[in-house]
Amino acid sequence: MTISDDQIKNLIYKSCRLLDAEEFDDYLDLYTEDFEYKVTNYSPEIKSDQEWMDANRAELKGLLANVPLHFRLLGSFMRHATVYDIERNGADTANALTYVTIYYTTPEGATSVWAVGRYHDKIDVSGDTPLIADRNMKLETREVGIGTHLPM
Amino acid sequence: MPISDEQITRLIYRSCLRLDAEDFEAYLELFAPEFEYRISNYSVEIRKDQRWMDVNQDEYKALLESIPLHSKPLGTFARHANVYDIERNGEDRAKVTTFLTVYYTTPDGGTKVFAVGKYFDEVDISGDQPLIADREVRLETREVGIGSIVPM
Amino acid sequence: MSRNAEEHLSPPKVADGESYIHASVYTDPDLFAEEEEKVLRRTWKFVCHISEVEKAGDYRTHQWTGVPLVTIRGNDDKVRTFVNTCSHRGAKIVRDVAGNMKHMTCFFHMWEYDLEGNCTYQPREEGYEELGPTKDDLSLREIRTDIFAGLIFINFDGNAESLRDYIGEAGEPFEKIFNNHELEVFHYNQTHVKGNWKAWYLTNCDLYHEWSHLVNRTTSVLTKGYHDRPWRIQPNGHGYNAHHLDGSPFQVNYKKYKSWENRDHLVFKGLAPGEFRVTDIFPNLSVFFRATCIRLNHSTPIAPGHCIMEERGLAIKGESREDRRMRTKQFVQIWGPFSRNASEDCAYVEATHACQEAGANPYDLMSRVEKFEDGVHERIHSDTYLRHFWGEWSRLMGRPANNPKNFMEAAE
Amino acid sequence: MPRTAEEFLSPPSVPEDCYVSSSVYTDPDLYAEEEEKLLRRTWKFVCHVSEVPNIGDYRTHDWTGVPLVTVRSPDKKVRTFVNSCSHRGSRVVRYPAGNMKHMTCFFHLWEYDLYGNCTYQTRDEGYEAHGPTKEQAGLREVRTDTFCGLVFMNFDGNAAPLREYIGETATAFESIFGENDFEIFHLNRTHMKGNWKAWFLTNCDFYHEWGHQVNRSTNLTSPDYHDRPWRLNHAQGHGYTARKLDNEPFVVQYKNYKGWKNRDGLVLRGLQPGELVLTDLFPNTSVFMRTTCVRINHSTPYGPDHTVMEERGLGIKGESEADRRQRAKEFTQVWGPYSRNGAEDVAFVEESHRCQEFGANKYDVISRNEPIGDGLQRPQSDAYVRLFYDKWGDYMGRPANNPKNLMTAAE
Repeated sequence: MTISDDQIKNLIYKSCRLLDAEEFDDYLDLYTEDFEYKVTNYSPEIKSDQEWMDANRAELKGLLANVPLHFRLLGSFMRHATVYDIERNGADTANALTYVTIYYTTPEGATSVWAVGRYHDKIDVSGDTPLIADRNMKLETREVGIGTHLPM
Repeated sequence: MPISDEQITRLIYRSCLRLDAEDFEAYLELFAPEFEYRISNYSVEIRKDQRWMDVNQDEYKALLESIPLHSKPLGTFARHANVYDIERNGEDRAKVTTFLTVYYTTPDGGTKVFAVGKYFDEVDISGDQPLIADREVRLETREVGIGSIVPM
Repeated sequence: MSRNAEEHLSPPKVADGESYIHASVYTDPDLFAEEEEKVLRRTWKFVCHISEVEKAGDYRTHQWTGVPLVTIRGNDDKVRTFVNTCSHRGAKIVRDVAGNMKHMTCFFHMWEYDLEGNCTYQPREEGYEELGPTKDDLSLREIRTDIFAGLIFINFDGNAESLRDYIGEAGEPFEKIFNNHELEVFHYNQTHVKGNWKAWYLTNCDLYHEWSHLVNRTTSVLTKGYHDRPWRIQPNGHGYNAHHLDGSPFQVNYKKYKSWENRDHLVFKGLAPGEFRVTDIFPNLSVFFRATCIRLNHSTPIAPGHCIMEERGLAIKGESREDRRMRTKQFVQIWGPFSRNASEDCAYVEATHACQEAGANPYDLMSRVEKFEDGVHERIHSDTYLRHFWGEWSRLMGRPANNPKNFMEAAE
Repeated sequence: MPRTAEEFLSPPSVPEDCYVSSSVYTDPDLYAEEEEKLLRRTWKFVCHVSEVPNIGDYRTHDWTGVPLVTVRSPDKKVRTFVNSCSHRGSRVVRYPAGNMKHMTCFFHLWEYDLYGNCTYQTRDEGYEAHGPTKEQAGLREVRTDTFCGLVFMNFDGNAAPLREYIGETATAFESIFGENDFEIFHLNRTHMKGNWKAWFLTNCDFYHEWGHQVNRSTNLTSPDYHDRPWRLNHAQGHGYTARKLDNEPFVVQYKNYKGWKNRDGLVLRGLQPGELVLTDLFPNTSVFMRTTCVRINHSTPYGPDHTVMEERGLGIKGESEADRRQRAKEFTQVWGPYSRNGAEDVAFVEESHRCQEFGANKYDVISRNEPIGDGLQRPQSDAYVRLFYDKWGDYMGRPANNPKNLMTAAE
């Protein structure tokens, strides 16, 4: 039974929901074993692309495990995603493009737009449930407040 | 093979992707011949509807091609859309309602909401590819910064 | 026993006047205006790295004390800086952040300037024949520009000493290493910080705050020999710390932080594996080495309680994709908006500002002293550099940092 | 040779009326003085009559920080009141526009009729002891007058009447407004970071047409563009450009801009195809006519560096839907937030302010001089800009090139 577009969409929306809720273990289960996760953007200041986060499974797992130990940006994130496009290449993988708006809410409850960007995902559809094999969060926004320990 | 809702939804999202990328040629390919494009809103001040852009196919094509001749608008737009409703009337046409948030990011990377509104599209589904036959960009926001020579 | 209002408002019980400052240095608008005149427009200010304006016509726009500026490489390969305003009606001429241009055209009335600041074209020039002015007296205002070890600086004061003299010995820990390689910028981000530019800079210089960073606690502070490094205080308000007293390097134990590895591979020529150095150039630039990574960090004041921090990462030009990726991964572990430390640093500055802004905290303590046996050098968790910074600030301002507006004696 | 600091900071080598100190755009004290001596002494444009056609139709607006409401009273006369309840001072009418039988303050439900009389005080027995009575609690009325369907107001009760204030400059648009029954179809407001004079003078500085791709292609390619003299009203500080010296209209070649056509149809009565008539009324209102549509543009300052510009488009009352649509299309080609010129004009003002704000640029050079014969100047001269600052100087009692004696006396 091949994996449908809807299953892929649900996977991507679930990744947002779990990260919002900071359920990091379940979040990591959505990825393939040797996935790669990146946060990138283009800087007109230095006229080149750049990476602001670049982690494999071990690194992301370690990073997420340490988050509670840090003095953290207070408040919470909500990720509003819309899957714009899904393209299949072969039977095993699909590419998904998703628009994401990340809202940041202060402890006092004030919400503002934190960043807008696009998930460029490579989805592994060879098994019976889809998994994220590669995620590149391409940020449009580069002024991201005081920053955060969390991935986007 | 009749055109699916998914294909219509992809068409709407593709129009956002290509306008964001300012790939005007590819963007115009999504429109049916003799299409019309309007940006409108209701002015509380003069208590009537008004149009801030109203163009047919030739006018819109010329307008888009002239954009690079103007002094370079600084910053970029990201159009985050969600298709809310698709209503078929007959074999040839479908009415599509899409919720739209347009974010503006300055060259320094700061992002703000530029405008919110809705696309009211009439999509031609008579061929093998769906095409936009009429688009009304209904703006809720009327304070749109310094304005924009790039349409919504 | 908690303190009552009276105690809270009177100066801290510390040995000498140099061990504390009055928080108005961070919040007072008059002092901020005076600072622009007496400090910011009298000292050398870092602009960018030469790799950012590599070819003729490459430019970078920026601003200092509110004045829009553009730094650009001329056709004669010389790097110049101009006030970025048209001599006609004053519009900003170069409006983009960075790029390349053959000449500068003002988009308002299409006046043109060449890369040396001369006005070269005005539409319908005959309109100025009768009342003037002519093109020759309409050129752009040039700001003194100089380069040290690939770092471009400017100085509003035409009569100030040369850049090399200004930096002096403080160039020792980084000049040779920068000249060992051809470097280029691979990382850039800026952060708007709700705090004073000095508060941001002094967080970079205050190594005592390493206790609060999880990364620094695990990989540095608790390791042997961490405290055996002396502060090297230099003239003009600079300072650095690098080698231990016995000349050996301080090497960070990165693998102590979960899932990280030590930095033994891709180390810059002149540094030991894992070596850490930091140089602080008055008034606002810090140059960091973490073995495989170089960080240039400086703050631009916007208002007393608002500054923009800029973060640059330098790497070796032409290195392989794999090397560049490894170097980038290690840089963004600690620096950059999604790193382990950056948001913590911003949080400290904003948290202190929140109290100073309303006058809730009138003083800032810097009375830590940790001397070596030689009785001369001080260990890196002493506040000797902070006192040195405020000494230089007071000298330029002509005001004591612990009582800049005589709040104590004369009633304001 | 680039200029040194010293040269950069000293005044440009031009006559004193040919440059302006940037402090006129940024200095808060000068701005406060402007409110008193200029903005509250001159006639200020409010709206077009078609915005308050019926009895009870109203528009709220602000001027020098004072909230105002303009309404058509039962006697059909258009009046303006300070929009502040005589009781505790709350704004009475809180919506931008609408229709009302009377004005009710939402705070304690006091009521006023459309002549400004206080007609109802809740539990008015409470005011028997100390007053005030309803008769003493009317709204403050502000002098209002209409000319060619343009509603103006003036805080100064003793100022000359509106017709006299506009004076000979009326010839630029009076007949055209008389021959066409205009009705508003477009309005947008733009908040900009810049001074209200910088915005108004961008409207009056035709030399900046070089900065517009539209004007470069449709205007500046025609050599006779420069044959229209400025018609200056030295008494009141207004000015306009219309017909050329030979009394022929200057015809804009709209078709030179890709995708546009020349404006030969729907020509307003009194204008020729392609004709352009541009009128600037001191201190802040421009009435521009581009053959088929009329643009009224004025600005309201909220401080030295915050200005709200209002853009209005007029068409013909009762015209067919198709005609109105074509006229609106042509209007939004040049004016409005998504037009070809709109964003550029605001950018010119904001980028100039960016350099004047902190003193990076001290002077504004307005020395362009292009005589056309018998004392008149061509459109791309700075003649009107110099007249504006001459008038500004009269009201303020200060020279615009050195308003605070920055050069002579030490501050």
